[in-house]
Amino acid sequence: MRIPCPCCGSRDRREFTYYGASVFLDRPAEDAGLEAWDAYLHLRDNPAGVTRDLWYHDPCQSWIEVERDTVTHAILSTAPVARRRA
Amino acid sequence: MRYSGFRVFTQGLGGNKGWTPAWRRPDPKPDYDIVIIGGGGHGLSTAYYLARNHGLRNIAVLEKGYLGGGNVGRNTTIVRANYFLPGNSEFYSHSLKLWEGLERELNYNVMHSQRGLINLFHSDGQRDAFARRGNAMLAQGDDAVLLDRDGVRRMVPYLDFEQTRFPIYGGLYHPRGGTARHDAVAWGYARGADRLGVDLIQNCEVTGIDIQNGRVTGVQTTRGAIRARKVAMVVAGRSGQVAAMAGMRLPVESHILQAFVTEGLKPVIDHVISFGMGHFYISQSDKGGLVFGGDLDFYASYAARGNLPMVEHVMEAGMTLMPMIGRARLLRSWGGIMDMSPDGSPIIDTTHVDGLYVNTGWNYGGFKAVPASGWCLAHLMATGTPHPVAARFRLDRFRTGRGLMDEEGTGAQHNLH
Amino acid sequence: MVDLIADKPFQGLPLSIGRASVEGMDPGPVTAIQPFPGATLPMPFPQAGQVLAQGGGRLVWAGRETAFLMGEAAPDLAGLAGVTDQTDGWAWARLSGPDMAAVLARLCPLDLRALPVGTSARTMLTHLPAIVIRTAPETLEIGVFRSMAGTLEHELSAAMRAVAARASLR
Amino acid sequence: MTQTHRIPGKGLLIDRARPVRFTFDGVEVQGFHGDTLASALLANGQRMIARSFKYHRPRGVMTAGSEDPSALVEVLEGSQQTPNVRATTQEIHEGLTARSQNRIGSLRHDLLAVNDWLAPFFSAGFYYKTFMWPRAFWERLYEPAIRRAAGLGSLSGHHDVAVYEKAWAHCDLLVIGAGPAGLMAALTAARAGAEVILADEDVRMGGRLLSDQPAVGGLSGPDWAARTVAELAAMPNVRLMTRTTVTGAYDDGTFGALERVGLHVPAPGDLPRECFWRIVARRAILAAGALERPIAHPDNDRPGVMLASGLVSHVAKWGVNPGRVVIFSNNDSGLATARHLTAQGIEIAAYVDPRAIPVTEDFPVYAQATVTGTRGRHGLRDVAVTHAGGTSMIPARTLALAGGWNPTLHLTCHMNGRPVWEESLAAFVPKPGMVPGLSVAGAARGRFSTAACLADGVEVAGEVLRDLSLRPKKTPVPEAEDAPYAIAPLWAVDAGGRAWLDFANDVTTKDVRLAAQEGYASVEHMKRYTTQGMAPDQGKSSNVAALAVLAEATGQGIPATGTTTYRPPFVPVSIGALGAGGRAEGFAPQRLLTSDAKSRAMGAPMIEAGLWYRPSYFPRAGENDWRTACDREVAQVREAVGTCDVSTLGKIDVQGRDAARFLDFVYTNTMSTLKPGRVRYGLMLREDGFVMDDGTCARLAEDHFLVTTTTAAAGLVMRHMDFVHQAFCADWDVRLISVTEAWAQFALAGPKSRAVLASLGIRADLPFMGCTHIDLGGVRARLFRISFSGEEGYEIAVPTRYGASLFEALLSAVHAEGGCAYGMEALNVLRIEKGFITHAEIHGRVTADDVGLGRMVSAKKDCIGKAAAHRPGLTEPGREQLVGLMPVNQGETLSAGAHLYNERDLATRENNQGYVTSVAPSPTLGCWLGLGFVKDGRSRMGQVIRLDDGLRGHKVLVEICDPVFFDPEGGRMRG
Repeated sequence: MRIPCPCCGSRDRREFTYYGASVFLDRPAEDAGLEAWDAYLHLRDNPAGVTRDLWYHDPCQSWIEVERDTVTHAILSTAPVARRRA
Repeated sequence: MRYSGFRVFTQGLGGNKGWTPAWRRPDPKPDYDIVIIGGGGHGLSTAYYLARNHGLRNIAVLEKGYLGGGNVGRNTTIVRANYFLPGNSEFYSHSLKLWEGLERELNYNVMHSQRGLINLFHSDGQRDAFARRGNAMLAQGDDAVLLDRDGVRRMVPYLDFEQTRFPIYGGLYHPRGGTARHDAVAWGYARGADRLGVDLIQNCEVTGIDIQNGRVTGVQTTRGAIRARKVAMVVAGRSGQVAAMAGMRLPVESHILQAFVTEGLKPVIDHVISFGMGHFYISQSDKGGLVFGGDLDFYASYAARGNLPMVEHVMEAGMTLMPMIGRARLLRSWGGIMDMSPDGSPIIDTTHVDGLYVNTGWNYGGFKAVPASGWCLAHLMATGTPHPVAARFRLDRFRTGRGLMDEEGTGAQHNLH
Repeated sequence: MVDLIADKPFQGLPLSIGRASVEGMDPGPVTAIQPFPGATLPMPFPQAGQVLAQGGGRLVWAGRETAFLMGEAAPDLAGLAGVTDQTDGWAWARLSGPDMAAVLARLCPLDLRALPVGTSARTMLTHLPAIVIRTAPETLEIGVFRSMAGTLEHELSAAMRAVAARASLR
Repeated sequence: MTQTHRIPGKGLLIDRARPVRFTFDGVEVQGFHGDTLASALLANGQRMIARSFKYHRPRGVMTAGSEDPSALVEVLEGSQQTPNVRATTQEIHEGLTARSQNRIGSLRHDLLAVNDWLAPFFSAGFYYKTFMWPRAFWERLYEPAIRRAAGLGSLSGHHDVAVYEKAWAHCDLLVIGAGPAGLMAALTAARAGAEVILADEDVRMGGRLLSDQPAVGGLSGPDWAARTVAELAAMPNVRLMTRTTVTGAYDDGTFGALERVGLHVPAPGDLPRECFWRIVARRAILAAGALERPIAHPDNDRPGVMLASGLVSHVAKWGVNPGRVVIFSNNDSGLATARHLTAQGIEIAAYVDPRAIPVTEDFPVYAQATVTGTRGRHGLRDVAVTHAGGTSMIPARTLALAGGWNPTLHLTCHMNGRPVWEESLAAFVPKPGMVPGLSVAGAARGRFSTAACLADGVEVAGEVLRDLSLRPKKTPVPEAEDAPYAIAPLWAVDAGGRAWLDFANDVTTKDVRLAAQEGYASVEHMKRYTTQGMAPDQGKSSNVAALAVLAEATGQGIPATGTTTYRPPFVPVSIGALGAGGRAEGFAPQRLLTSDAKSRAMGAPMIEAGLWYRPSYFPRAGENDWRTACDREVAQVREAVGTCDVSTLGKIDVQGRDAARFLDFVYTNTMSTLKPGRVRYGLMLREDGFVMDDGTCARLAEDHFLVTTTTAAAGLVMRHMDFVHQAFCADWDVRLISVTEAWAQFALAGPKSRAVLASLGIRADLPFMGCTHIDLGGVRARLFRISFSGEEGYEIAVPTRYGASLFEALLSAVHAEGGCAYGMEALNVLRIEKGFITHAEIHGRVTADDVGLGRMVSAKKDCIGKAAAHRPGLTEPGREQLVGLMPVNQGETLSAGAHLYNERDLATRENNQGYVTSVAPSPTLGCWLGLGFVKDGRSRMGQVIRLDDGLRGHKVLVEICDPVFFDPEGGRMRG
């Protein structure tokens, strides 16, 4: 598997660390309640198909949101997570 | 037909013409008391124990492909009861006891081999953690022995005791741990359930779950609608999709775990050995292949196949621990799809829909759990109350934080368990 | 009063095997520069993979929003960028020779075609986090965490020996 | 042996001027340079090479490639012993020793041949039906007996210390297979300027052109191949890889390939045995040809029974004389083989074909006939041919089976793709797009004539070049034979007796039918029940026939029956090659402290921690165990001063106007109120509310912090902080960078630490938890006043290059004050005496409150993990809390990992009250001390509880106490 790092270009999967679904980017408010935090921390759509998840390119230290297919392993797009706040 | 050595002998004399099918191939009936979605190890054992322990007969197991086509046939065949947290501890202990009588229970030789399992440790800190585990195993009534370096060397002298990267300090030995022939477990339960009247329906994919007024009423399948009073989702690898049919999101992410087997070799590894630093575990099958595995590929996936980084990592770990296997050749690798839960422990529970049950989140632990998982889900479905040894396998434990069973201590990141 | 003496990260270099050589190198002071959002630096900042001349030294792209100023004293960029001395964080070696690419191919998943002369990349050398700078078609500067210098020596020499041994097959 | 079975003048690959001696089962054999073990043994008349897996039947050579199901041998001796080597691919060399395997006794007189007589009772899956009684007999009797009988070759049990290698290659186009299609594809692409890798399993490129030797472009097959290879070799954009088998197709154009580098070299030295390549290709063309399949007929497994293609290769490449040959074929390629061999002067005793074909050939033709049996105990003697006129026994030395061809499409299935059934070829062919970026050309997609393969190579390469945005140059297709391929499917001849499908695993047509009869009727069930296709050849010669027999038995038809899934690797790959570099120290980087050499010189045993090596203790003369040294080191620290290298702690530099705000977000406590020049202890949670790590945070300047992490969690915390920054506050003025490696840092602890500082010329007027820049003989350094020992303590950080020098200086200075260097053991004692936690306590399942640090979670702000930490299950009574444990009887030892029970309770899970995480013998307090977790522990101070370590047979009564055993007011460290 190869992932296009927005910084470094196409790199072998072994340079990356996986984190989980990109819902991690949508952090609830401190007082959002048990249900919201449960959904954020634990519950997953876990699609057999296109998903978005988070990867870290260890060499350049970029966190990346990757759009990909969990059935075919096709990578559809990648973007730095920092762009959401920049 | 009952199996025995005598029957093998007489059938052999008669050209093996008289063997009858191990299970029937029934068409689905329109109505069952209980429908189990998923004809893997857990689904088949659930059906078996519903019939065997609770006298229920009007049961169907619906399998989208062939019986035992999922993880029960894609694992490294290890059977053990060496968990240390309450919940897991009693459950896997119960499961191991069921394993110990399984051949005679099912009249099917699943080749359960209690050859002993050694978990190696490589530092004082790891020894302390394994000591805690071993004491938990003893407190549960199971067996555990703490070996020092020489004790390990006496049992498995071929390890590389000279390597200094992660030197072997000792091991936690679990004599009753071992292996079993994985396919045979599915087939044995299938045959056993079939003999008790359960309908095993292959090539029958569930496409919808019928719910009326908060109560399950049946399922839609590729072979027509089937009514049922109770439905259980026992579909590791597809749990998210099936649960979605009932409007549920599960605390589960699906991941690939690869496993490997070498060409056949004369006996050389007599135990199950686990190398914690390298996430490598190995045993030798009765046919002679070295069967081994490592970590997840670590990304969410439904493709039952892996990639090279983990393949290489596992082989490098093997060469670190036991370089005598360098000239064994990897024959085949395959991947199973794991339901990874946020604490690495399973879920056997009711759901928000009356009559709908869920069995998921087995992480790495599914194969050894097959007997007890079926036993406990059958108990829950038949009696309405959780079986005592699975009482902690609650779906809501993540929301409340009560009774988490995080054996790895890595927290709510699905792939780290 | 204490009189501190500097030591070198590599013990076994230089090393020359077959058609590849590796030597330890001193790139001079190395300063990590990480501009703050929206800051305008009094110097150009390299894009990913770029190596720019900067004064008497080089400004080498070294990761996300990070450049290493090498061979030139640290500038005062107060309020504009995070500035950190990395001179001692890394051990630098220079790998060169006609078999440079063959040796690198034993260690590193990087496609050298994506690393033309005058560019840098962050990558892995076996299990070592690394920064590589291609300074000539057959020359590569390799930086690894200083504590791992011994492992780099070990990995490089093993790869160089295996590559050189293939000469016997020709 | 004397090479009695060699055809004069023949043998493309052998050099008759270079004889090579080797041994087989202890007997010296002579072959020629270029021979394989198989060809050399056949040339010496040795047909029997192996015993089969289950029935221990005599077996010989069937093919000339890696797919051979039968000819597996053990080679070399001692730690070099290698089992299950294909005699068909192992090139001979001086000093090579080979042995037959899977036998008890000699190859000819194998005691386990009795299994063959017991075959009726060893039907498919028989073992599932018996060996169940009595229970204890499985591990003691049945299983050991089965294991001894099963398996093939043996590992030596010695460490494999040979050289293996892994490498990467990158290209525009990978062409897999250098037969006519692959050569033309590579040529077309290379001429267009693509960077091409052409990989081929064999020693010489050319594929079937070398064996069948058809005329190509006016040259002989081998000559045309040689000329084409020469042209490719001269091009700078082409890399030719022989002896290289592409083993697997993985995601995004990554392929695994195994190169046999030094297996044919007598003394390889530094030369790797094998190299495992990861080839990354923008596009790939599979041109791996096709594999011939046998026909199942009674006793079709004797030595001397070969595949027709294997026979032709042995004749052409190695000049093996097969003697009288019977060919049994159901297709035109078998007939062509008969003609070809006749033209080579080989005697065809009979050509047998079930089809109604004309009988006008230069050899006896039996049309509408089948082979129904063979004779010859250790090698083929006669072939029974049943035809319209009855059954004839035809004496023959070789029986060549030609059951048709299966395209070598395995790689196309490695991503779970399923091939499609092509009726006209009676074979599966790949569907386009089964592996993204992988095209298939030539026989691998069912183009079986030489002309079709050549043309297909050009055509497919042209398509690929367009994808690569390259313009194909005109590459004319050379002239070659274009014979049609007609086949009448014939999978099995039913004539009583056992007919082998899977020669490697001894699976016969009866086994497959029995599986169907017993309900194991899906192809996957059949495979798993009979073990067909699970042997070293992965069913290459048997899969299609087996499923055809299954389809017949179930009445389902072949397309509906489908195939099993082909999994990587295409050929088995040694663990040594895939795990190259992993042996000994290579598994993970070694991180060495600047004090490493000195510590080792002082005799310190080193222990691994987060890839670092740290000294365990520093033994002095007469100190024979860790305990003596440790007690002394602790005492010296408490009474005088000690120094310890703490550089392994992670250090992260945090800068920017928003640095404090950022740290408030990642730490539970507040860092923004810290004053410059001061240090604060900090706690980080995971987002799920449990403790992630702890450490110190020093404010070096208003906008500049330095945080430390534990050794083990350094990488994790850096990644976590990067995530928090990039995901939630990328727009803040904050920058993070690891400086772990940039600084060597040493702790100085003890009442005389200030005196040591003074002797180094450092003014120690720093308050407790203060930090400052200092000048150390012209070197810019940092001084922190922090303590992990409970003593007055400092940490001095210098640029790493000065670490070794500073350690020496510190050693001299502490020795002068009656102090010492201390290691991890003493460090552990000191911190336990003070109740400081490490990852033994913060093991991932504890909250801040559990470890007594609940007050460190600020109520005034949000932070990572705060919300989830408020879940009811994390805050309710009944949780296990950190406590100290002291033995009631002072002299007794404690053990970590022990469990805790109320004094009179049995040691059962239900009664468990907690467990012990860390213990240490405290010379300061004169007894063992423990840290552990006890249910509601903080409310149970003073209670006596039983420490129960059943694992080590150890029980001690302990008192629950405050975890801070020593100087609880902290007067010593505040000075």
